[in-house]
Amino acid sequence: MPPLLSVANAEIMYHPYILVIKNLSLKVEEGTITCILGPNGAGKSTLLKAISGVIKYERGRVTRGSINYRGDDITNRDPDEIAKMGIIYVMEGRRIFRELTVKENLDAVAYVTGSGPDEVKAVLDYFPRLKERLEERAGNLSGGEQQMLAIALALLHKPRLLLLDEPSLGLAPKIVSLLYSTIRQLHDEEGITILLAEQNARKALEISDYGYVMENGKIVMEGPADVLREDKDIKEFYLGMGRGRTSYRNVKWYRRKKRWV
Amino acid sequence: GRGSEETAGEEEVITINVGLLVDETGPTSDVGIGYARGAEAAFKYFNEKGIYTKDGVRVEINYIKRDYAYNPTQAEEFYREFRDRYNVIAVIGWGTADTEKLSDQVARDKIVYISASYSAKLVVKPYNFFPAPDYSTQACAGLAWLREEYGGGKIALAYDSKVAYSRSPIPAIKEASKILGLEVVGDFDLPLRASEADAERVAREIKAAGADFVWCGNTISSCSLLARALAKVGADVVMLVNVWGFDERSPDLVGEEAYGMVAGISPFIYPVFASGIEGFNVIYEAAELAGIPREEVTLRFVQGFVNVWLLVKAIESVTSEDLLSRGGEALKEILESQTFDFGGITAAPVKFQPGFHVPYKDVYIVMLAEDGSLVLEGKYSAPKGIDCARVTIERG
Amino acid sequence: MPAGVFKETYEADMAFIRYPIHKAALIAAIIALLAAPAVLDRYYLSLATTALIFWVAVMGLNITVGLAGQISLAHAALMGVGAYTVAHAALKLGLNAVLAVPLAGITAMAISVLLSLPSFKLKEYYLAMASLAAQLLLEYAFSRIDPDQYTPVPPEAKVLAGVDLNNPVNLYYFTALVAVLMAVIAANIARSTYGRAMKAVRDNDVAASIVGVDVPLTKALAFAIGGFYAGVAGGLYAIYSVGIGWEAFTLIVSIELLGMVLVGGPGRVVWGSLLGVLTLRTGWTLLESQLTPLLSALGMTAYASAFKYIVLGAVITATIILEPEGLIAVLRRVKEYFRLWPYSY
Amino acid sequence: MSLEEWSNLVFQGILLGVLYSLVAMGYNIVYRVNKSINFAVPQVVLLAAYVSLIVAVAVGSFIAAIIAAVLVSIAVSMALERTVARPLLGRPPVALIGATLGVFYALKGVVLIVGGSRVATIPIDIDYYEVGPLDIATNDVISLAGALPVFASVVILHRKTRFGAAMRAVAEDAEGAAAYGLPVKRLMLAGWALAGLVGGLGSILLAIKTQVSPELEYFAIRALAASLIAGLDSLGGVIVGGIALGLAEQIGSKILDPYLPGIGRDIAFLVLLIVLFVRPYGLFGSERIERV
Amino acid sequence: MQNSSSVIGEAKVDGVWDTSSLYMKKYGAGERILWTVDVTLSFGGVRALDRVSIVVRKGELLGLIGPNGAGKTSLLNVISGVYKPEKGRVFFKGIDISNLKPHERARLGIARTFQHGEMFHSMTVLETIMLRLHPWHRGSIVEAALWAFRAKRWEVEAREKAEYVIDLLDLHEYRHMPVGALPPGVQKKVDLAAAMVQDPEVILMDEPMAGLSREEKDDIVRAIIEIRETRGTTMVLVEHDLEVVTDICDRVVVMDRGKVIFDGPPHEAVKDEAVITAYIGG
Ligand SMILES: Nc1ncnc2c1ncn2[C@@H]1O[C@H](COP(=O)(O)OP(=O)(O)OP(=O)(O)O)[C@@H](O)[C@H]1O
Ligand SMILES: Nc1ncnc2c1ncn2[C@@H]1O[C@H](COP(=O)(O)OP(=O)(O)OP(=O)(O)O)[C@@H](O)[C@H]1O
Ligand SMILES: [Mg+2]
Ligand SMILES: [Mg+2]
Repeated sequence: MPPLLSVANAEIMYHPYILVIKNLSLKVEEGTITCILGPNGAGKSTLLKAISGVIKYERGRVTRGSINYRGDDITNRDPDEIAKMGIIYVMEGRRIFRELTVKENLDAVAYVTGSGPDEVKAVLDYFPRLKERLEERAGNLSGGEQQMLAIALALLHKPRLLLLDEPSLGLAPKIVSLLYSTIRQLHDEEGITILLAEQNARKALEISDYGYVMENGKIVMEGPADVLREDKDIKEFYLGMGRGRTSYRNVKWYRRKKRWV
Repeated sequence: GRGSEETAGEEEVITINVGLLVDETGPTSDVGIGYARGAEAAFKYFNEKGIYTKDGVRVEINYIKRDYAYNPTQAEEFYREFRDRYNVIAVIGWGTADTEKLSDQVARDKIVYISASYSAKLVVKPYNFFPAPDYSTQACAGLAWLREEYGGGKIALAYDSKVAYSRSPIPAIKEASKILGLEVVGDFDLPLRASEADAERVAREIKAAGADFVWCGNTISSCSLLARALAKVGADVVMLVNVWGFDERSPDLVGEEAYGMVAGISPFIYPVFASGIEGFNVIYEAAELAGIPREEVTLRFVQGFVNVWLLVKAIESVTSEDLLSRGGEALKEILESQTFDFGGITAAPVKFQPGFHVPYKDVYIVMLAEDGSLVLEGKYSAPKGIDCARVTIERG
Repeated sequence: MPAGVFKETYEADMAFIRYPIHKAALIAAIIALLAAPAVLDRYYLSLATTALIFWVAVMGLNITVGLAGQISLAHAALMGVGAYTVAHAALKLGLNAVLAVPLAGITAMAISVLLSLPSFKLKEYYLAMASLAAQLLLEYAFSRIDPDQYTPVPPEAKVLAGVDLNNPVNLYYFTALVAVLMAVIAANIARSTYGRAMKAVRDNDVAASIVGVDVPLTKALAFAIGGFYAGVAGGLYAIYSVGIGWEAFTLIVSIELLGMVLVGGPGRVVWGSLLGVLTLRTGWTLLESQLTPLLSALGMTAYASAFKYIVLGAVITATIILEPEGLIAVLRRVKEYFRLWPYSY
Repeated sequence: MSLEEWSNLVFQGILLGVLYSLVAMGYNIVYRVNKSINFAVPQVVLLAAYVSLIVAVAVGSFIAAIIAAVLVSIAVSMALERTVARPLLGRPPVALIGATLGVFYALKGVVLIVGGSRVATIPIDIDYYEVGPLDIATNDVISLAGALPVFASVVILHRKTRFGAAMRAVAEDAEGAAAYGLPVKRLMLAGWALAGLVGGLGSILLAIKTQVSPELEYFAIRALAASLIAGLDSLGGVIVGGIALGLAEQIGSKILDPYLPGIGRDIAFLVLLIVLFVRPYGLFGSERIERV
Repeated sequence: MQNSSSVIGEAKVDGVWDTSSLYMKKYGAGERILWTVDVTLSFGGVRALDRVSIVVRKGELLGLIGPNGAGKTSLLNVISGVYKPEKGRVFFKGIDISNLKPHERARLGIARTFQHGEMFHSMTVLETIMLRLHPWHRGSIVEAALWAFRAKRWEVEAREKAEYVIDLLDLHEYRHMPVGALPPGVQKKVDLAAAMVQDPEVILMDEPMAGLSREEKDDIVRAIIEIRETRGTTMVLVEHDLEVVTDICDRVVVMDRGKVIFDGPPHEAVKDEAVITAYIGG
């Protein structure tokens, strides 16, 4: 069976000539959770934006290679078209509509999905906290609630493939745990395939089936999550565990030089 | 530039530069476009027909047209261009503010300036001319008509107090009213850019003041709104409108209800009354040459045409040597020494006194009749006992 | 031979003239400025003079809008304040017009500081509209004090210490002197800590206050400087003109001035402003005098001025869309291209 | 002053205000979908008025004139969305202000070519009626009858429907909205088209109420003041803002004229300044959440 | 409210940790540099801060943690002077700064980094850093306009100071680049460098490591430790990465829903029942 999503030899650029992704290939199998790890500026968000088509709004485009979804070429299509096909991108930094109330946020997205009240309610069932704050302006929600709302909005689309961009960014550990169990739950109960970009390698690898490591716009390593978890370099550079955990207090005494490149 | 001589075939031709300053895009362009067309048609026509100096040398007028959008500052910029770049000896100008502003400068530069502003302040400026009485004298003549036609009564003055053109005749009107036995019941500020609500408010105030007559000193937009509003509020008045506030379009603009209430002043006869006026043969010929149909020859067209015509007549009375060596100065002397006749178009022949350029004191009054047609009431003259232009110059 | 020019001290690195090319350019510019009257005839000289006057005005607006991010649509009115100050000082107080120019700057500055009050609370569109309101109210005030639409500066007030500014060449030199001085001041302010504070306020005023910028003071300062420049420009204009009228300072002029800032290069106070003036004012005037006869020949004389609006408006809009940093950025790219030539990327 | 004079003054003020509100609503709709003010509106209004005049004279049908005005306004508005607003997405307000002012300038030229700054009236028959102390003309009735249903439907569309929420979402964050699959381009275009419709209608009603003349431009600028008095993101408030302004202008002129002749058209801006000092986001506008 | 609450050190406990009184008991008087007393702040219906009293000791690195929306940023904003609390006071070095404007507080020596990276996106790195010296600038606007006298000397001095921190955080290559064009990791470094150039007595850091990779976090931590060792600067660190907090902080204050729920050493915090329920999770 072909993978749900495959990116083949993609090159991605921002206007005018900022080359961010060079010759990158990756696959997401139906029904899995796949994660992309990588440091800041590696190009994780860029990749997800390109898949979802949102990159157009930042004057970027796929200049070479192709992105295929269930056999269709979706390279450089409009985001609303791609959304209709079942790929929803939950952007980095809790991009919800802050000046609208929670309810209006849901309404706005329901305008395009055409979800009925039952469907909205079904989505809210995953996020009981949101139900209590429907009339609150979204900007006043706590960070966790905002992230929940962001995912809830995506769920209105009944997506097949959910692209999550650093969902744990700036969230408290407890919320992160809650969030990850919700993601897991969505995956298990709704059968949604998930592509996850994360800095928080530990959490990401915990729930993923497969992982890619990206640096400087290239995939430098890939493999099943449990294999990656045990990898020496991953342990040291992404999980912060050399021989045992290295304390930040000692950070002055070592300066690691790594790079697969 | 001035004095550039050339030989076209065997004939010697002098080319002179003349500036044409018009408003085709600014706040007065609704009348400015017609004026500009008239002036241009005149230039083309006379050039085509041949302008010859007194001593028989052909003169070709090269006119440089600029649209200054009724912005006096812009007018100054263009004036500099006319003067410094083209060495013009005369300018056909337009508005009151810009003409007044440039009047001292043109005197220093010795450039004849014939404009469409009939402001009284200009009649004492040595290089400013126009073939019509000044606004004040015109208004006084209009008042004389009111007096003669309707007897005495109360008059309300509606005008925009921050626009030079509108303000110009007010002191003279107030003075002349006393002599004619009219009572001024008040000044009512009607913006040049009035909305209908403004006009209605002013109309109610005028009605409340019990006026029998209204002077509207603005341009056609606000004056016709005022007429309409006066009719709407049921004021029983006769409205007398300054030259730029009333013309062939007024019947449409004021609306049926105001028919029979409005009259306009004009120093030139309207083209609708052209039959039998020989001067119009020239104008119609020129219009034909310029490809302009007769129905588009309006009062504004005539105003533009006559201004250029006056210049042409002056050139025709000067010697080629004078024209070449003394340019504007020579034209000024001619203008101040001769009588110019426009075949019955102007209310009287044009004759300027040196130092006091009021060429005649008569105007035509045109009434908008009950049936919506324009009726020529006749020719009226400013009252004898008062020099309206001087009143304005001294008080304004 | 060194492979490039290296700076030994920070002072040298921060200096105005850093590279030999700067020095050469500066000398060339000064010579051009000085020689202009010898080369240009009277008409072009007066174009140059107005360009310099508008340069001063646009530099001021560029400080308010470009550097400090405080949108102002009242700049023309502030020029008017300066112009009327000079005219009335000369007419009523018998002051010499040249001496009244600093006074014009200060008066406009005072009014501008008043106009800055809304900026303490308002942002963006609301601020733009507040300034538009101020512009129209000032226009009204002008029309009251100048109902004849004409206030002259008497020629005898334009003579100072034997120098007669009624003479276009003298006037040109005087204007050039003032403009260059104002340009140097603008450049210095832009690179000083005050300039940085303004930029910070432009980018994020809440954050600016946290890092230690007195935000209201900085906004007021930006308006004050902008107003001062406008006032001086207006004052110069009053001297240049045979008489001022309030139509010279209407909303449409404010829009044009803002257009010059945005087209030239917002935040690029000196050269961006100059480029804006040269494009939208001088350039247009020159083009217009070519275009008008051409259009007349085509029988479209009535459209000549309509084209002015269409062309200028299109230039403003297109530049803003295509080149956020203004035409100066285009110039820089061209320069960069030639610097690297023949090795383009 | 008599009761009759006062009541007519107030009536005309309200009528004027209703027309202000209509044009102001055009600004606010654009703001709600694009977070920008379209400073070109005054010229669009003028253009629509001239085109409708031309059509009215040529076709002789009043309905055709209305349709022409609305169509022109919608078309120009949509064209502006495509060519100006969309490329400027995400740029700071000063860019939008500058660009739409540039369009203002350019359209002024177009208007001059189309209309030649003529002064004329749309040819309809006007009758006068007396209702109690009020003098009412046919054109007064037309403006009220034309404006009120439009208000109601626009407000309902925005407040009560998902379409309205989606528009606001797009205004706040176009990229984010695109990520959630909202048809951003279509929504924006729809928003501008709606604004064009309201503006075009405002334009023809104004033309009927007064004249077709370049002064309509200033009317639309004053309507922008009404829009800010209400608050740029408020729709219902626009009606209050517009009427307040219309009344302030009429009553203010009446009272102030002896002291400040001709202040009338600038009263709008005095009121605006006062309102903004007291409530920086307008009477009904909501404050922006700003955080560091 | 009883009147006692305004007296430092005597506020009552009633279920809420009152750190100022606790502090007196624990550490004695004299060492504290920055403290708040009963700060209360609401936004509409949301109570962002509810009688918060915290104390920062001179020279310590205080971790401020808590779930999202607990009020950490709000507290920093109250200390910086962006928000005016409805009740309560803020003290710095013994004086009441509650009524000072934000920029005046910066001048006193309170520096700040921002939660959302770049704040001055169009300014270059060098400008961003030199901007922070603005409160101490010398030379009037006239001197600046002429680029002469005090203003010129001061600019050169400021540049030297800026170059020092550019060195420290290894930002050379970015010196003349606009901050907005830099990757987020570098932006955070710039922000920290900018705060450091003020040579403040206290630096308030709002999630300086959010969204950074382990390696980049190392860089920031290294800078923090370096500053502490060389200058002994007092620091308040808001951070969600518990590892960082437990590794480098001397003490942590935990907030939840606008209240302080714990104050003590990091290793105790992670075991505290209330902290686990509210923040860390089971
Ligand atoms: N809109 C844009 N225009 C130009 N360059 C961009 C744009 N967005 C990102 N970049 C650049 O592309 C590179 C990759 O950025 P991207 O956001 O994809 O990285 P990332 O892996 O998601 O990092 P992070 O962990 O910070 O989210 C960076 O160098 C960034 O500066
Ligand atoms: N400007 C504001 N307007 C309205 N509400 C606000 C504002 N600032 C903060 N809040 C609210 O105050 C509460 C505390 O917010 P704050 O940002 O201080 O939390 P935090 O602890 O910093 O959270 P995080 O870890 O997500 O940064 C939240 O409920 C937030 O929504
Ligand atoms: Mg990312
Ligand atoms: Mg926070």
